[in-house]
Amino acid sequence: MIPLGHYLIVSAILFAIGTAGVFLRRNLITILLSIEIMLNAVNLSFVAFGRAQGTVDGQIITFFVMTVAAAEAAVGLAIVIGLFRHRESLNPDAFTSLKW
Amino acid sequence: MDQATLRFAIQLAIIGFTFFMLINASALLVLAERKIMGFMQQRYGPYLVGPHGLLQPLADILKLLFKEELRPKDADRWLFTLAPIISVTAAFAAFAAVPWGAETTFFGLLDTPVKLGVADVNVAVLVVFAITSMGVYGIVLAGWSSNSKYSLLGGLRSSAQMISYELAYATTLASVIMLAGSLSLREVVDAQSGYWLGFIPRWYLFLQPVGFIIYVIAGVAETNRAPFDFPEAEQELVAGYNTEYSSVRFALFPQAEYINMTTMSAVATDLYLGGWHGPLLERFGLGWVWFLIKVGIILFTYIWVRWTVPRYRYDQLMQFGWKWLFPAAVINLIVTAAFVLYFNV
Amino acid sequence: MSETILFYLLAGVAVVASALVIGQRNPMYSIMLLIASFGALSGLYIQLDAPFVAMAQVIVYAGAIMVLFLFVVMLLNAPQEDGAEWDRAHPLRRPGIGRFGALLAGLLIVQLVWALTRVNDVGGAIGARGDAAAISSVRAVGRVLFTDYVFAFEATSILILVAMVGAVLLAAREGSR
Amino acid sequence: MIAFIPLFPLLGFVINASLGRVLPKTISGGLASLVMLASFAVSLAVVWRVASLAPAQRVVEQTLYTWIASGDFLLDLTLRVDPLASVMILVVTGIGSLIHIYSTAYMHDEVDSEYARYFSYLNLFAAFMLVLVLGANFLVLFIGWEGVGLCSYLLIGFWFQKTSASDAGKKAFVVNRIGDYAFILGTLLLFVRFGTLDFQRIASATAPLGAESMFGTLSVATLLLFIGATGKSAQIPLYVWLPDAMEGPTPVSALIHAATMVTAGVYMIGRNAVLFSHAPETMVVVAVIGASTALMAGTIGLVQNDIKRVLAYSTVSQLGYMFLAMGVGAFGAGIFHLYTHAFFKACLFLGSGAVIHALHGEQDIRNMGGLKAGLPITYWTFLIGSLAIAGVPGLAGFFSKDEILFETFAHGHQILWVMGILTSLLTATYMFRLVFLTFHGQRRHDAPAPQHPEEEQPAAHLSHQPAQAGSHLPSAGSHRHDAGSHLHDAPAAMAVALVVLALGSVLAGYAGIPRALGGHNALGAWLAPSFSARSVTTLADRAVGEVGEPEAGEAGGAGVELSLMVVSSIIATSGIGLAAFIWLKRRELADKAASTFPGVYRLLLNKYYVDEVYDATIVQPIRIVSQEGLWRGIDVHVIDGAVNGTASIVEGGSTLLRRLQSGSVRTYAGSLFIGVVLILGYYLWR
Repeated sequence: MIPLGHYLIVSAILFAIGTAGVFLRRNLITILLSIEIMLNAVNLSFVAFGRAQGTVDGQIITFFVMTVAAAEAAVGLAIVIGLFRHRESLNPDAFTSLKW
Repeated sequence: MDQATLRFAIQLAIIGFTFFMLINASALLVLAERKIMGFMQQRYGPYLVGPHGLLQPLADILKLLFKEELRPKDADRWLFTLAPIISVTAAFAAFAAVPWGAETTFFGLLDTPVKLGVADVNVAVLVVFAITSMGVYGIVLAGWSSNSKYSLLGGLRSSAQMISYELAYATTLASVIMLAGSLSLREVVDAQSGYWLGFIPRWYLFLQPVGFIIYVIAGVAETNRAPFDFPEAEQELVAGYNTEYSSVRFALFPQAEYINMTTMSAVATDLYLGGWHGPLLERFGLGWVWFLIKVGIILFTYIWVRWTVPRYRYDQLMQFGWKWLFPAAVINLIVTAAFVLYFNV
Repeated sequence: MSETILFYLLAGVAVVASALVIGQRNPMYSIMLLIASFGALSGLYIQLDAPFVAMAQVIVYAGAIMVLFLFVVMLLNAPQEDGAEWDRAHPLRRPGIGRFGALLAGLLIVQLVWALTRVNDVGGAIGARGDAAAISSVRAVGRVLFTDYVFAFEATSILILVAMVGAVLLAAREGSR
Repeated sequence: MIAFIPLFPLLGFVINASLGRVLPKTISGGLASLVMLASFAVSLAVVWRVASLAPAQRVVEQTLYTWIASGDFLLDLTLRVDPLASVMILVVTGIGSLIHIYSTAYMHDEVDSEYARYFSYLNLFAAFMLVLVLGANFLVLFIGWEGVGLCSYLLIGFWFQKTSASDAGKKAFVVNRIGDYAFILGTLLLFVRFGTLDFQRIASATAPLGAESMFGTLSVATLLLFIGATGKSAQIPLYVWLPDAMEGPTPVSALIHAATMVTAGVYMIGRNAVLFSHAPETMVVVAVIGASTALMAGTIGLVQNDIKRVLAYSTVSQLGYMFLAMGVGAFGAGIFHLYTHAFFKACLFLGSGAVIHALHGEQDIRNMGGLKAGLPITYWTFLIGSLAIAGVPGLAGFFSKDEILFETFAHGHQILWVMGILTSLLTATYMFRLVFLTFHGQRRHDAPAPQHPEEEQPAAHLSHQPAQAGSHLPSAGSHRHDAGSHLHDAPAAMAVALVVLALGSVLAGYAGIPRALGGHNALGAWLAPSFSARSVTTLADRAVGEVGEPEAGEAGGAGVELSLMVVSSIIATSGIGLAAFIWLKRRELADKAASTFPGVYRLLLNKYYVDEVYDATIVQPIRIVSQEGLWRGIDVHVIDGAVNGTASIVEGGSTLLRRLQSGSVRTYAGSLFIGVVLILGYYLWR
């Protein structure tokens, strides 16, 4: 059997990949994708913990995370479309006018 | 041969048989479509190749194989190739979770019975649904990677249409699952064995007539068939998402479509028509023949509808899906839930 | 044994695909790779006796959310990451800052693994506790979801509704409101 | 039930204030009078109910709701009627009603909206005054206390187009604020000491205590309260606003600045009689201030030429009497005088109002004379009022004033008694100077041109209102020649009020005929429970017993009282005689006296230069300190400097920090992420 730690390490790596993606990419859509990676990393650790504890709670939290992810993707992409209409760009650095 | 090896061999044989049947199904369906079309239009249809044109599909395949493979200059090389593969893979894979026959020992050949079907999954309904929903990527990617506006529009239409009708589709599935109390297709089928009053088969068709109709309509839309064939509406989009395809790559799309039709029909049979349960033949371990017959009837209906009903307008399609089909499915689900709760089925 | 191999295979696919997701300039490829990653994760869920989550992962993430992304990419038709120099004068917006972020991400992995080494319980094989059948059945999941978590479930439904309205409103063209 | 007493006038206020612009005079004035009469009727019913109880239990109260509930501090909005309050509400609603009726005629020359504004103020005043006297604790009393101050301000400055009127209003308000500040301090001190603000609770908490020998909490608190009272009741040193308040319409002077509001301080001391009697030092201060004020105001009244100002100083003087009574512990006598004074002073003011009305705004008595024939009703009622205030036996003022003087004497304050007697003489003299100069002799137009504009302004206010009053009331300059030709006596509404008040001036005293004259001092007995902490012992007994002064024996006291009465009657009549001698027979004597002692005359005419002294010692220093020290020094440099300095620091810091706000989402996410890594690292290192 696979130790719990293995799943958690996979989860950690995926999470770090997601965060790195947020910093490295200059495309709003890819950044959103990176956020999805992070969410999935968390999901994995939830399910793994749930399995280790022998309860279904981990799975249920995962459902909620998925729902939130769906909502986030819908709204986030709607915003991306709106932004793109204004600047013809998806680079987050193009939208820096909201400051001081 | 010892039992384990024999068993392995038989499993492999079942998988092979399923695969073979699916390939043949697509070929046969092409022919059937053209023949039935001809029949309905009071003409012969293909009749030159082989007796009554029976070998026409073979000729078609040969023709397609020898055609030149074309790729538009600005097309995305990888995704252009990947798209038909995804389509056809998803189509084949979806059928893997569909059982098509009862447990059998092959006339005493095996000690313990083997299940007829590629894989027995306890969440088969979800698996079929999940893999079917992957099929949309093939079409969307094809549309996008071709770098052609007809293809792109076809791909967009396809994805929008499939997402819309998936809702109604999944909701009707939920009704049946509630009745059967299981996500396993095999258990759903077994729940339909026997008769009411001695002669009416206990098919969910009779408990879920509305659900069945919704399922078939949604299935037609899911497989992009007429009257919902907007992704490839030739009058508007030349040929939709596969405009730029040729040769084998092109052949894979219709093949995927026909396999999807078959899968849809098979699942409909399992869910509503009692699967392999039927009189007489079941007793000889030949229930799967009933299965084939039922699937054939549904497939015939598909073709029949295609050549009878004209194509809708695109907005009518979306309106129909969201404003009529989906609410109907939800109401059906609620009524079913109330029914299950009240009669404690 | 085969289970271990499968685990490493799936985990490897998930990690490599994810890494490639953020390595692509073309969001279309990113999306396809992410779907692959999700597929691998779905396999891991099956290994964790959570088939329902696995299927939901495919249906919801791969089948719906990713289609949405795909749709947007197709709609905007601006696939390539644009290399335009936006306001690079600001010291905090230099490209190097991204590399710094990646460095931090690496640091995070080290930290998390380090944290894991300091916890005793994670070494044990998974599945030692609890009955696999009890937690893998959809029935069990549904029962808990609609009893203990029913409030969260209902709240989620409202969240979805709000998100739907918000998305429609945001994406609607100015004139068509 | 009790709540309706203040609610009726409040209703009148609301209606007149909101709809007054569109209501005709008949309705707005009628409504205002009607709500007062309704309030009076309710008051009568309530008092009847109180009277029907046993003397010790004569308390009716109504708690409207809990106003403040903060921790263990609970304050209800409670209205309470006890004997003292019942006297007050009858005075306020009764005399208030008469003055409202009087005003309907007096103010008839105003335009509709102004007329309604006047009556809305008047009704509001009545409502607040009733809250003041009905309040069962200091805070409710304070609502009324401040409210009547506000209404006083509004009504003094009613003709706000005139600078002197609005200045007088402001002066009244500011001076009152000084007193109010002390009042609040006193209230808070009492709260700290007793943990409650309810009068009854404070009284019963005080009753068992001994009298404070040296200045203690009670003394300080009562002194502070007394300072509040001096502000409201125009005593030294805060009396200066009352003479100026005569800028307001005359009925207002009658109601607010003679009969009711200015007595609030007296009432407040009476309400806290138990408290005050435990602070003998305060009592001495009160008595001395009262006597000094009485005497001083009397001397000033002797030389004033404005009919209303004479009455104003007379009011100050009489209020001094009341405080004298309070100070010597004769609370019943003080309230008795308050009650009789309300009648005759209102009568006098309204009479003067009738004169002014008849003369189209003339207020200088040097321009009057010989009005007896033209204004018979006014003359006779004014005469009765003057006799009453002078203390002629048989009239209201006689009984009440005599009781005060007797109590003063009986409590061993001979010096104060002498001051009181002197004041009595002065009162008789200046009142009859007023009567004779106004109504007797020949019609004169010999007033010199005013020397100080602020000081002598005969009828100026009317000439400043050309739009409203100009047509009907000719300006001061023009009327001097034709005014005598058509004198008209008070119209019906005014006459009714005058006659009723004159009757009251005669009869009110019979409510409290002293025992020495074979009466029962009914009012004193009626009021007694209010001055004790729920006990029936008469106040005189308690106060004397507690303060430790020799008690005036019942039998011996009667003899002393009788002889004192004879003395004061002789004084009063001799004062009248003196006035008659000087201003009827030998008028030049007064001028001769003035020219013989020009210093004294000028001193008195200029009111001891108190206003000037205040201006020099208080107002100017404050102004200089405010302007040079607080404004140019502290405000500009310290406060503005601190504010600007803070702003500069923030601005400088922000200039640095805003570099962090790049506007780039990724930068923000990065800073967030740095935090995550750092926190996680911290916990791992630990």
